[in-house]
Amino acid sequence: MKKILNDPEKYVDEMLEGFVAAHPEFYRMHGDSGKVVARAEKAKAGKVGIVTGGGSGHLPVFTGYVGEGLLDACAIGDVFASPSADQMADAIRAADQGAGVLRLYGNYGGDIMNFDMAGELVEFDDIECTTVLLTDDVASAPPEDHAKRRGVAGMVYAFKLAGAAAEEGRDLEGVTAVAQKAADACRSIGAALSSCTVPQAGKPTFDIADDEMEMGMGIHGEPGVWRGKLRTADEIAGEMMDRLLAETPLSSGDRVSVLVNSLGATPPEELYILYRTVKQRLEAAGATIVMPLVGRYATSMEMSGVSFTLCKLDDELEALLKAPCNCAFWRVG
Amino acid sequence: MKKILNDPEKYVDEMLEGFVAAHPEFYRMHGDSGKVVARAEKAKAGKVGIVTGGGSGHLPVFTGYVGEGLLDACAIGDVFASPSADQMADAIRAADQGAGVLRLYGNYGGDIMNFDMAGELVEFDDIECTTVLLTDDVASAPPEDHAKRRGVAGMVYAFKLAGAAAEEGRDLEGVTAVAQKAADACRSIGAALSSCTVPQAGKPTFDIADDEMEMGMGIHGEPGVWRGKLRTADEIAGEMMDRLLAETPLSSGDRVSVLVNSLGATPPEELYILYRTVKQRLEAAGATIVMPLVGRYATSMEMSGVSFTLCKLDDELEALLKAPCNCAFWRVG
Amino acid sequence: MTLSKAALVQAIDRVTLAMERDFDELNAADGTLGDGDLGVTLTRGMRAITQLKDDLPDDLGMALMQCAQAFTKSSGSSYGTLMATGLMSAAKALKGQTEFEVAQVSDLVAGARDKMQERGKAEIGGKTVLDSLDAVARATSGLDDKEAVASAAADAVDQALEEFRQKPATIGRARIFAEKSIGLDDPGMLAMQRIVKAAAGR
Amino acid sequence: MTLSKAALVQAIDRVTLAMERDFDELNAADGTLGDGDLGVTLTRGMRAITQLKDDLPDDLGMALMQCAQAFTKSSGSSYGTLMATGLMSAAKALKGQTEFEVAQVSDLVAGARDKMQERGKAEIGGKTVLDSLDAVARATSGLDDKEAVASAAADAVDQALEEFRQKPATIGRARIFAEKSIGLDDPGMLAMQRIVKAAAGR
Ligand SMILES: Nc1ncnc2c1ncn2[C@@H]1O[C@H](COP(=O)(O)OP(=O)(O)O)[C@@H](O)[C@H]1O
Ligand SMILES: Nc1ncnc2c1ncn2[C@@H]1O[C@H](COP(=O)(O)OP(=O)(O)O)[C@@H](O)[C@H]1O
Ligand SMILES: [Mg+2]
Ligand SMILES: [Mg+2]
Ligand SMILES: [Mg+2]
Ligand SMILES: [Mg+2]
Repeated sequence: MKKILNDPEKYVDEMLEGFVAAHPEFYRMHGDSGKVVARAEKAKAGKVGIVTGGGSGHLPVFTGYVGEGLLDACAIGDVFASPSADQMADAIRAADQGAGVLRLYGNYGGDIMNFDMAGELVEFDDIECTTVLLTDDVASAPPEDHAKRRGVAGMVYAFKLAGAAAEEGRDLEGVTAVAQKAADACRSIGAALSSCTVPQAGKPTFDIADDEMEMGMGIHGEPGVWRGKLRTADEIAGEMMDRLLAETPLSSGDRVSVLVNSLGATPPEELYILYRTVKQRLEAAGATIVMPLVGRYATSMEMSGVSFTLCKLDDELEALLKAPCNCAFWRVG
Repeated sequence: MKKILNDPEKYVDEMLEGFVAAHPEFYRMHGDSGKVVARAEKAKAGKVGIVTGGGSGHLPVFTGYVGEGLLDACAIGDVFASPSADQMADAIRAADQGAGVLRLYGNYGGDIMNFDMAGELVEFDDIECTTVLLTDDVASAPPEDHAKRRGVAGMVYAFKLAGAAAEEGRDLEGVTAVAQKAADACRSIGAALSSCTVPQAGKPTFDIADDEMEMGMGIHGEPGVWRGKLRTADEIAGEMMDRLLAETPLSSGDRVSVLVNSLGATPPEELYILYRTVKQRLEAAGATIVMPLVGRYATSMEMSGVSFTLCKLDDELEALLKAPCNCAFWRVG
Repeated sequence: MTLSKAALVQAIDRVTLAMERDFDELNAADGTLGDGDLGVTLTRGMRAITQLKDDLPDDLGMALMQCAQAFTKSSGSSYGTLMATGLMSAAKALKGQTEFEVAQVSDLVAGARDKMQERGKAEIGGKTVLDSLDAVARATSGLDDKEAVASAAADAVDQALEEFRQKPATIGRARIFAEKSIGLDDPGMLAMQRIVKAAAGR
Repeated sequence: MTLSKAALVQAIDRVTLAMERDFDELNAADGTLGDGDLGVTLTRGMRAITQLKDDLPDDLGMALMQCAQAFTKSSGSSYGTLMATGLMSAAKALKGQTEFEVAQVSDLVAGARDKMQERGKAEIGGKTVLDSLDAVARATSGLDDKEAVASAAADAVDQALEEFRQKPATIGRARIFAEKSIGLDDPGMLAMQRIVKAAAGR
């Protein structure tokens, strides 16, 4: 196992300890579960709160995106495991400024059950909650079943856009509507070249030969749509763009942002090689690229591979995308 | 080879094409060699220029750090190979604002020979040049031979500190003195768990067993001081801190910045686990940690491993460290 | 025929051992179409319960409630949450009792199945842990003898696996690979087979 | 005895082939204590020269200068830069000539060695490519016959490798591992052995 750690059982606790120690200007632990991260400085009273939650092992997702113009708090579980309902309830309480809280997270069974339970718990605190689920992974179900799809890197856009709407002072209904609009605007697809290892499992989640790749793989190593010989960067980017553009038809004058994301080990050098094709395909469709993001935004620890996310913009979303935000991993404005 | 690319011969050209396309607000290609990156907007006239150069495969080093409060231009070679003297001369010309140019780079034979030749070439353009070499890797020669040491992640601090001094309007002599002071203030050590692959070589530079690590390894896979079984995070961080503190004795009241850097594949989760020990050791020595940096600042593509850099600060360096800077990978202020 | 806390503690020990033994197998089964953490979930959960077991109250309801909370705290995966939900349902049914009738087993399992269905919003027949519990509830209905209940439950989880193997997954991560899941055991059903058999001493 | 551009072009072909053949070996030799790119440097450099070879001018000085520039453009590694420096030195010496005397070989090699020493600031005797060139310059001194020069040069690079193998590296990346480098061939000397022998048709 090519990992630097102490006790696999303490992986997440020690990670979070270092995380808040390294960035005290951005993050603090909330409550005593040790699994809830909140903004170092509470947002202004009356702002709608936004929480997310999910398993560890995806940095900067989830905890990294707690910050101004983004999230208010986050409950974080073990690697690839949902936090508990109690922890999620704590995160909701940390995020609440009296104007209600949006739960914004990926479509995973454990997270849904626990966030639902958490919602029942905070009903006693009179905190009004809404929910928006990310279902952006086009490889995980056909378009007619899009509600079954997994949530992947599209949540980066959802956090940003809903976060900006909340920071602007919109009410819970308004922020929830923006989050849903953002979730609807995003489509993603991933391709993996190697597995990551869940510390407690101690061995790679899946085996894949040295000259193989898998198209459509999920962010936890869930299988994709095909496995085969490793193709060239242009071929990989071409197929990924084909699959995305099939669901997000673009025409002249459309505006779109795109996230070319490393799943972890894949270096930025390779992302830039891929970005050439992404840009060429979007421009060939007549679209204007707004604020392209190239880097590591949503990862699976040391997995090698990439994902692309298209986020189609209108005036409202474009303005929200360009609005200021600030956390240890991303700053705009 | 777990890499996403097209033709290995075109790796760097395609990478740079995507790089400037993704970040046009920060970077532009200068001249026609296709290997010189300069700031999108020239710095103000009369500012001392700072150039660097070296092999590709270390993003954000080198090209990534071209930007306000950092570098003016950079000549970039093939993976792990120096750019040519002509390209370096071009970078020097791009950086020149009439106040002279500092060449600030790592202590590697190819880079030295070529930057020396480049200096001879730009003498014809009446550009005054100075040189500061980074020699921060403590594992690469004993202290008495420190001039023989390799330059590694310490250059991130040198770019930042010299860049801030230049932006402030200091003259060539002053900027060069700051760069030298920064270089003298930095000590680094790395540890690798796996090799990277130079695209044109097509196979890993070195073999290392799945349960092994190498302490003191260089940023191109040059051997280190020992190879043995993979240790725990606390043990690894402890030994790395021992080696750095042996050369940078700290006492109560000292201020120090520290960079906990991934060599590429190692995820931030593991860096945070390591940072706990780093912080504890520095605080135990009585030092105050200023602006710790945890992330991927100087890499070897998909190598897994980490490096630590200590940069001891005085008032001048602390102020320069905190001064604003802005590029696609790092923003302060 | 009645059982008390001692029987619960013994069952905890047997299930804990079984989960340690099946750690890799359950991770692998979950890894085929999911995220490979089912063994992790179950060993963590059972270890957390084991830590409590010497201090469990005699009130079986309160004892099971503590077990449920241990599961919740130790893991937030789907299975961990469902297990906690099922344990909590049994806990409510047994609140205030220090003994329970073997004849209650069928109702307790059926109650757990229903609460878990409410929580996870899956259908019976969808090839999930619910189907294993449903089979156990039906097979043990009307039985009052400890050994008879144990045998019926053990057979039921085996048969449920057989019966559903050729069906497609409809829920959880594997739903996305409905085609590929045909011929594969549902990892949650596999885990429930091991749990029930260990609890039944089979 | 004189040689002209045709001989140069033939030598280019032979060296290019040898570098393709030794690609992995030179990368591996450099990878032991360095960054593993020496094979890459040399195949790239020779491929760049090969692309020019049909259009090289008859003026041997100008032809070698174009070869030097091709090397510079194709690679900035230490070895590439030193090769370019050495070729440039020979180019200057032969400027304006379309033929050259075999008897000049020793001086041309010695001239290259000196310019490369100036550029790289290494000492003769430091276990680098300079020592291979030094051995060739000395061994070919006073010889006027093509075959005699070729044999003497080929023997000299072999002997230089033998002579320096047990010495420690003093320069380049390997200097840091002076101890470990004892018993290993310097990759640059190994490369020069292959280059000289290929050029000499050995
Ligand atoms: N909504 C649900 N309702 C019933 N059973 C479920 C549900 N979701 C998952 N399961 C069961 O849990 C098993 C997977 O558990 P687990 O590995 O913990 O899921 P995950 O890692 O995706 O959170 C499945 O095999 C299935 O039996
Ligand atoms: N300063 C120097 N002077 C003479 N020879 C040198 C010098 N530096 C390196 N060499 C030679 O070059 C070889 C290494 O070349 P190369 O792999 O291109 O270096 P790098 O990759 O470190 O730039 C060494 O084996 C040595 O023979
Ligand atoms: Mg899970
Ligand atoms: Mg090199
Ligand atoms: Mg699972
Ligand atoms: Mg080399």
